[in-house]
Amino acid sequence: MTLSSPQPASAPPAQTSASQDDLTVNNVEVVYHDIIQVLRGVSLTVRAGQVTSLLGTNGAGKTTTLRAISGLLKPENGKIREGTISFAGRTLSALNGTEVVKSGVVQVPEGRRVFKHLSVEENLRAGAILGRGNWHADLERIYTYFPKLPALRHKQAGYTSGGEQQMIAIGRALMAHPRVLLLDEPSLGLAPLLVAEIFDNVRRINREEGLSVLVVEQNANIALRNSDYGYVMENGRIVMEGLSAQLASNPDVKEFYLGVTEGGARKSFRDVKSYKRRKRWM
Amino acid sequence: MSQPSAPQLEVQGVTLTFGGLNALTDVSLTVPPGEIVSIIGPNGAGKTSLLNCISGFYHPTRGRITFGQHDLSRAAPNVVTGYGIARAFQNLELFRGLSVVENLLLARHTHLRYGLLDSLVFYGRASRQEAENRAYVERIIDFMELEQHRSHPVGTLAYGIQKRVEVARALTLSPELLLLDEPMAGMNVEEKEDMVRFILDIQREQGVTVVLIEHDMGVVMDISDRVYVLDFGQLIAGGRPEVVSADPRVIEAYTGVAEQKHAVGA
Amino acid sequence: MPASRFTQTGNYRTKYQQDQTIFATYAEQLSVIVLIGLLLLLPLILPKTMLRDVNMIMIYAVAVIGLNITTGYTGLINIGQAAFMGVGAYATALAATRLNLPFFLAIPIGGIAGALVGTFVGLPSLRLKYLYLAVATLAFQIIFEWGVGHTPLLAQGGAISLPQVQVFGVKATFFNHNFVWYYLILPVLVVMGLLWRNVLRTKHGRSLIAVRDNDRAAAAMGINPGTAKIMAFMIGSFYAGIAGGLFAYFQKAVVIEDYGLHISIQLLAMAIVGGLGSLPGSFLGPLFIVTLDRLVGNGSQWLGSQNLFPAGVDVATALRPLSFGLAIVLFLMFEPRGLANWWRLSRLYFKKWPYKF
Amino acid sequence: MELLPQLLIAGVVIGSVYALAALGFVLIYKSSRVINFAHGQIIATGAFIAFALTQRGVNFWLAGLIAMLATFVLGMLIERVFLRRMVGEPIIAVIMVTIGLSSVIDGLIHLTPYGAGTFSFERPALLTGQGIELFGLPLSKTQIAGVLMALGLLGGFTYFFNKSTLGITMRAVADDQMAAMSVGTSVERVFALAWAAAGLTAAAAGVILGLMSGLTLGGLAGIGLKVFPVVILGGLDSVVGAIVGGMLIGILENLSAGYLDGIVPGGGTREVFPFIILIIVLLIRPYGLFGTKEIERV
Amino acid sequence: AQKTVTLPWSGAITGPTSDAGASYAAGVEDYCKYANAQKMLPGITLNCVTRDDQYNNANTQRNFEDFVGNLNAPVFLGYATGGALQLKSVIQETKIPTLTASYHIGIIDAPDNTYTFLPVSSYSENIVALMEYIAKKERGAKVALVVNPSPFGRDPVVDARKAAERLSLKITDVQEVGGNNLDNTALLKRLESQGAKYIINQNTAGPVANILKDAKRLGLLGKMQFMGAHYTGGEDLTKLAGDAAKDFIWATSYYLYDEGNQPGIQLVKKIGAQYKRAGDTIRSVHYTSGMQAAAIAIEAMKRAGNSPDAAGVYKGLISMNGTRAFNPGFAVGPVTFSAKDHIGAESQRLLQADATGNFKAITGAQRSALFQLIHPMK
Ligand SMILES: Nc1ncnc2c1ncn2[C@@H]1O[C@H](COP(=O)(O)OP(=O)(O)OP(=O)(O)O)[C@@H](O)[C@H]1O
Ligand SMILES: Nc1ncnc2c1ncn2[C@@H]1O[C@H](COP(=O)(O)OP(=O)(O)OP(=O)(O)O)[C@@H](O)[C@H]1O
Ligand SMILES: CC(C)C[C@H](N)C(=O)O
Ligand SMILES: [Mg+2]
Ligand SMILES: [Mg+2]
Repeated sequence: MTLSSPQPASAPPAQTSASQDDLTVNNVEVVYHDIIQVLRGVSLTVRAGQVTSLLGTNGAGKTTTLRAISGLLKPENGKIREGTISFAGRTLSALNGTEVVKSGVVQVPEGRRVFKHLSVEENLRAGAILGRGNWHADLERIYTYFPKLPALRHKQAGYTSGGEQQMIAIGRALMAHPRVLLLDEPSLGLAPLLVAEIFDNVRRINREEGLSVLVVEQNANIALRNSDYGYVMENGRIVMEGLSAQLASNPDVKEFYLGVTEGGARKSFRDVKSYKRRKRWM
Repeated sequence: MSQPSAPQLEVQGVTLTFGGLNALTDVSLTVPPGEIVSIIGPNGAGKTSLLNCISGFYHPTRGRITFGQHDLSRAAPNVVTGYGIARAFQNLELFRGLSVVENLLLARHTHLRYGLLDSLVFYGRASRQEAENRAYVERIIDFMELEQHRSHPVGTLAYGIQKRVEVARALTLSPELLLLDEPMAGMNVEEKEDMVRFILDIQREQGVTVVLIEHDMGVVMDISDRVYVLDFGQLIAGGRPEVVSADPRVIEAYTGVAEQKHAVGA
Repeated sequence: MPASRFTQTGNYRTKYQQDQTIFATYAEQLSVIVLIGLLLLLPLILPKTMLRDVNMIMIYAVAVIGLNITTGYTGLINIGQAAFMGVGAYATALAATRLNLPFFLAIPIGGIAGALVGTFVGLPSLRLKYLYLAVATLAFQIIFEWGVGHTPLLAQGGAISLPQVQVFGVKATFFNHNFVWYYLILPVLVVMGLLWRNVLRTKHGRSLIAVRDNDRAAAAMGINPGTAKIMAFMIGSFYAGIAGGLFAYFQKAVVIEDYGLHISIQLLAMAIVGGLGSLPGSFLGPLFIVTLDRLVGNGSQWLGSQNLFPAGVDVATALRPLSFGLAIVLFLMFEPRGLANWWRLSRLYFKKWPYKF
Repeated sequence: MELLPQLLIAGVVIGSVYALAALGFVLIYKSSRVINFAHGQIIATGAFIAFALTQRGVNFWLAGLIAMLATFVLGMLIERVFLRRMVGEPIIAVIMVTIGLSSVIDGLIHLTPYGAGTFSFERPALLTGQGIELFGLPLSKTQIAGVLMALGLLGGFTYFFNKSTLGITMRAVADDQMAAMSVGTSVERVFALAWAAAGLTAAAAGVILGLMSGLTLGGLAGIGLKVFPVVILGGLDSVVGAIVGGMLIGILENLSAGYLDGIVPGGGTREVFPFIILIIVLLIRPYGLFGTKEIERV
Repeated sequence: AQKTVTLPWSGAITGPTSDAGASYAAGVEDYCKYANAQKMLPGITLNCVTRDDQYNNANTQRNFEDFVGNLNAPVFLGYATGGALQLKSVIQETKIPTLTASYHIGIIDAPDNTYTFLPVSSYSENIVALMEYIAKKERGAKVALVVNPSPFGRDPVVDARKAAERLSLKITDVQEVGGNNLDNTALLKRLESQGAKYIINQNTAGPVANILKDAKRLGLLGKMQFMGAHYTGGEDLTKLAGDAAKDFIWATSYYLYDEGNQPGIQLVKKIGAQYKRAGDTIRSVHYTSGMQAAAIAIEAMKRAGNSPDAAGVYKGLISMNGTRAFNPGFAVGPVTFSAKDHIGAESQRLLQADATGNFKAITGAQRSALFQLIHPMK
């Protein structure tokens, strides 16, 4: 049966116990084109079996962090100058993209990037290039997570809607049997209902397959609600971290990421002031 | 028909078909001059397609779109722009290799009125007009707070800044109607606030009509004068924001909750 | 006037109009005058066969500016520029031999003919992009060659001889031919270069670049991408036509082989080696390619006499395409912005001189 | 009158050679969106390698096989050394690299005794003797072999691209390299493979062409140009398109030679007719009969 | 003191038609060196320059300017039809006597024809001779012309039409076929359907060989007689077409390699061996024709005595007639030139290929009387 997950998931209790299967990013610095420094010593941990979120302003370096982990910096002319990234006893920072995927870490790129000219099913099959397991069975597994997809299997992915494309992109990544899934802004440009649906699905996969997830989000609200632990990044540095619930109640996070006043009421966009309070960590 | 100061945008029974698939079905709506009108709806509902129809990138299979006395239904994009309608794209469509200034100068194309021969000799008319329009561009740069990026190639700018350049460029066209397709996608609350401030200023200070596509219900509810909701290519609701957000069909199709509660935690 | 206009290191301009100038500092203006002076004296110091190469370089430069207009600035890949040259050459030849027009009228007629045909051939660009357009221009090149071969009026590709010209009482003969034509080609090249430089700083020039970078966004700016593309083809093939007219006179006769596919490719190579979308590159590219060819040709005469190669191998024939191809490939791999970039860097260097950067 | 069917058959025969030549083109375009202007030169290289081997007493079939292996490696090398650095560069740059390469290979062939002159294969026993006759049109065994070879290779590749995971991945890479990398595809390997496979088919095409009409550098390399109408008609990224396009162009060429040449003074219309068709196809259906339409949304 | 005089040649050592050009260049070069070795020109050392122009006229022009402008060559040995036509006015102006490898009659037609000479009979004359042969065999026969798509190929068509009229032959078709033609089924089927029995080719050997091979496959060799002008035949053809070349009839002025009893051929073999040329090169008729051109030029210089300048060479050339005709032995007749006569060895033979691929003469050396009627000189 396809639904059986390899490892019955009971969420790990706390942040304390370090596990072999944690993904750790240790003091990483990244430069593009040898001169543009984007990450200035980033450290974070994705605990095994948990959902970890990474928040931050535009251009903070979130995508860059994911690229550093998944070995996709090189095509962008970027490289890790300092620090290490390790997972399951391997040093990911020394590997290329293919090897990282082999070691069980797969990224769903920002903006979805489905293969536009391939059918939905071919998109998923393209995810099975490393030939783990039986792709027929895997397809069925993905279809149970995303019941909308089977009906579209022969449709060209370029003509599916944004939400469907996000599902295809996640499904495609799952075909490679990852142990850690990196999601880059899955909610980008999606309608609220779809955002909720995507996150529900991610949560479910996380639970059923014991898959660790690192999700980069602008929608802090939904990300914090659906993760166990969170990091906030600005200007290439981690400026804050904590259990998601703790983060959500931090006044700065509230003000700058959740858009609620200290009182707890939602600010109106109509009343934005030109004068802005300075962030405390700056 | 009376002639208001700024013309009104009128979409009448527009249907758009892509090989059997109806991206839009019989959509009719009105955008009165000076208002901020938002269009919301699930992904693939046809919002961008509607904007494409207005701005001339697609032509409706059936129906009519007018802007004042201009019929937009069959007009090419550059013609629509000439009527005073500007657009910022959902997926950045900037001239990536050019600097911010050059991007904005391009938006002055229709305001520069000299011929190829003037260009060849570049004396008098061409030279003078170039300088005048350059000054105009600098004012927009000031307004949109893009000074420090002025001469950088836009391709190297951060995503959020590029979005702002996109809006600035549309504004440089001196439009009467501004079409904004998800100008705040991928921004955090703080950055959204900045963008909202620009949009409000554009509307208030320059009297520009704005059509806005946005998924952030907070923004939509706060700043729109009027909201239309699309679902599967059909218009399912339209009216004042608070009325629309309470509409059960909208809740079912789109928002999922009666009012966007920004409460934290599960 | 501030002395800084001599060695301006920063931007001290106070008017937008000053941003428009081509040669900003006195140093630059001076260097241009010196350059033109040197160019005027060049034939007096150059050996005769080299003068012929210089003339070829200048004619090709006119065609390469045109190619840059379509391909470099507007992004419409054109593998048929030699055919446009051919159109100009044949028009010029007909004007000179059938209508007995003098050269200063016959050559512009070549340009106009080029522009007309170019406009027509450019029409597919309204629908076609990138590679597809490239293939369409390639098809035009082949159809052109075939068409000439089947047109008795054009001697079916055989030679149509052109009359020798007489300027200011000087008659061009076999022995002063290159000399006379040098002084005819040089001004044409300078004027053609200046005209294009002017267009570049105006809305017309910008609109071409806009269409290249993103034609949908260009349309949203009120630019009609179709008009812009057609205009690019029109101007680009006008330049080609002028070059063709010059070439017709310069070669003393028009034959189809001078306007074949390999010439189109050579022009593209010149544009690329010079730097796509760059005016200085349009001069440097032809200079480099022709010089390389001559050097390799001479070098291989020596190499060939060393008996290093098996019988039946002509070293020059092997090394010339080899070096030509390698030049293209290496430039694209290691200096995709072409010689124009070296030019730019060296100018920057002198601007900041004596300060190193 | 039996002229028409005969022209059609002759068209199919020559068309299958075009198809074979076009196949290598399509393979490269399909995975990397590169148009290879040096394909004709690779075809020539394959043919001359085979020829040089037979000259040295190697059995014809073995020579053909070695030539295919050699161009397989050559394709891979070209990708590795030249094209890999060009990933992400503008289209025109990549096109020009292949144009440059065509000159380089031309030059290299000129360094061998095969650059100038015309040569012909010693026909192997299997291909000599009477062929078959269709509608009164005698076909040589070489021609039949050419058709079979073309159909076999083309069928195989069609199946490969549509059904095998590697085939799908190659298409995926063409679509979005970054996304393909994100699921663990080695884009480099895919490109190298595509070029290698193209090289292999090029040698096959070259040998068949050499058998049919002798070996000259110009003639063999020139086939690289003839292939354009074929792939534009069939669709740049379609293997099926290469077959159909090849056959159609072959047939149309023959029809024009059969019927138009009588009308046009001087004839020789087959040289230009395919290119006129090419322009028409481009205007009506730029992505060809079977090619993928670019998805463009704003 | 020894004077140095340049004997220059520019032609296609590579590129289109290089199969002919490479051997031709070797012939020119070797004969020139041989002349130096033999001290044929007292007090003069020849500077033997052969330059590849890749069949590209711009290169030809450049070479010409270099030869004449810098090296002061008193004579020019050219190659292709296109290049020769383009240079006509320049040659007229510079008065440099010129001999080309192209035997295109237009080169010596007016205007601007004072200084251009053909070493042997023209393509047109070749073809008229072939037509005379046909007319003798079969009255009112149907003939088709297959020509190269270039001035080189098209040139003889006019004269062929005139000849057909006089000989009451019927020209059913004129078709252009170039080097890229891979399949001639349609062509041959059409010619067959028109009932053409004699197919006259004006081309290089490559395209002709392809046509012959296809004709063999289609079983047409028995029904059609293929024939051709100078550049269609010889070793090249039999090498390419194999047994399909059997019975091909070829018109040329040259002696062939296997006519070892001819003094000219003996010289060819001797020089070829001396300069270590490959067997294929020596066997090629183009090697012989290269020597013919060089020999004529050198003889003209010799006749110019101690003033081997352009005028002297011209005088030397036009002195070759009557008792002063020049016979180097490469072609079947003596080379005769005069102010009016610009064709060297006018005589030619028709030869036919046998089963082993050797061409055997089927006529004696003769001039075509008819040709002089339809294409009178001057
Ligand atoms: N390929 C690249 N070359 C040069 N600079 C780059 C490149 N990619 C990203 N950058 C720069 O690195 C910085 C961080 O970019 P990154 O994409 O990681 O940010 P982000 O946090 O993901 O932002 P967003 O929320 O907008 O996606 C930005 O300033 C960006 O301009
Ligand atoms: N050029 C096109 N060809 C075919 N179908 C198209 C095209 N453009 C849009 N569509 C289809 O029309 C429908 C509406 O798309 P549209 O982009 O307008 O949605 P949207 O509401 O803007 O969605 P989102 O919020 O994701 O931007 C989708 O099903 C889409 O696949
Ligand atoms: C010299 C020759 C080989 C003939 C050549 N084809 C020409 O152009 O005339
Ligand atoms: Mg990002
Ligand atoms: Mg949209």
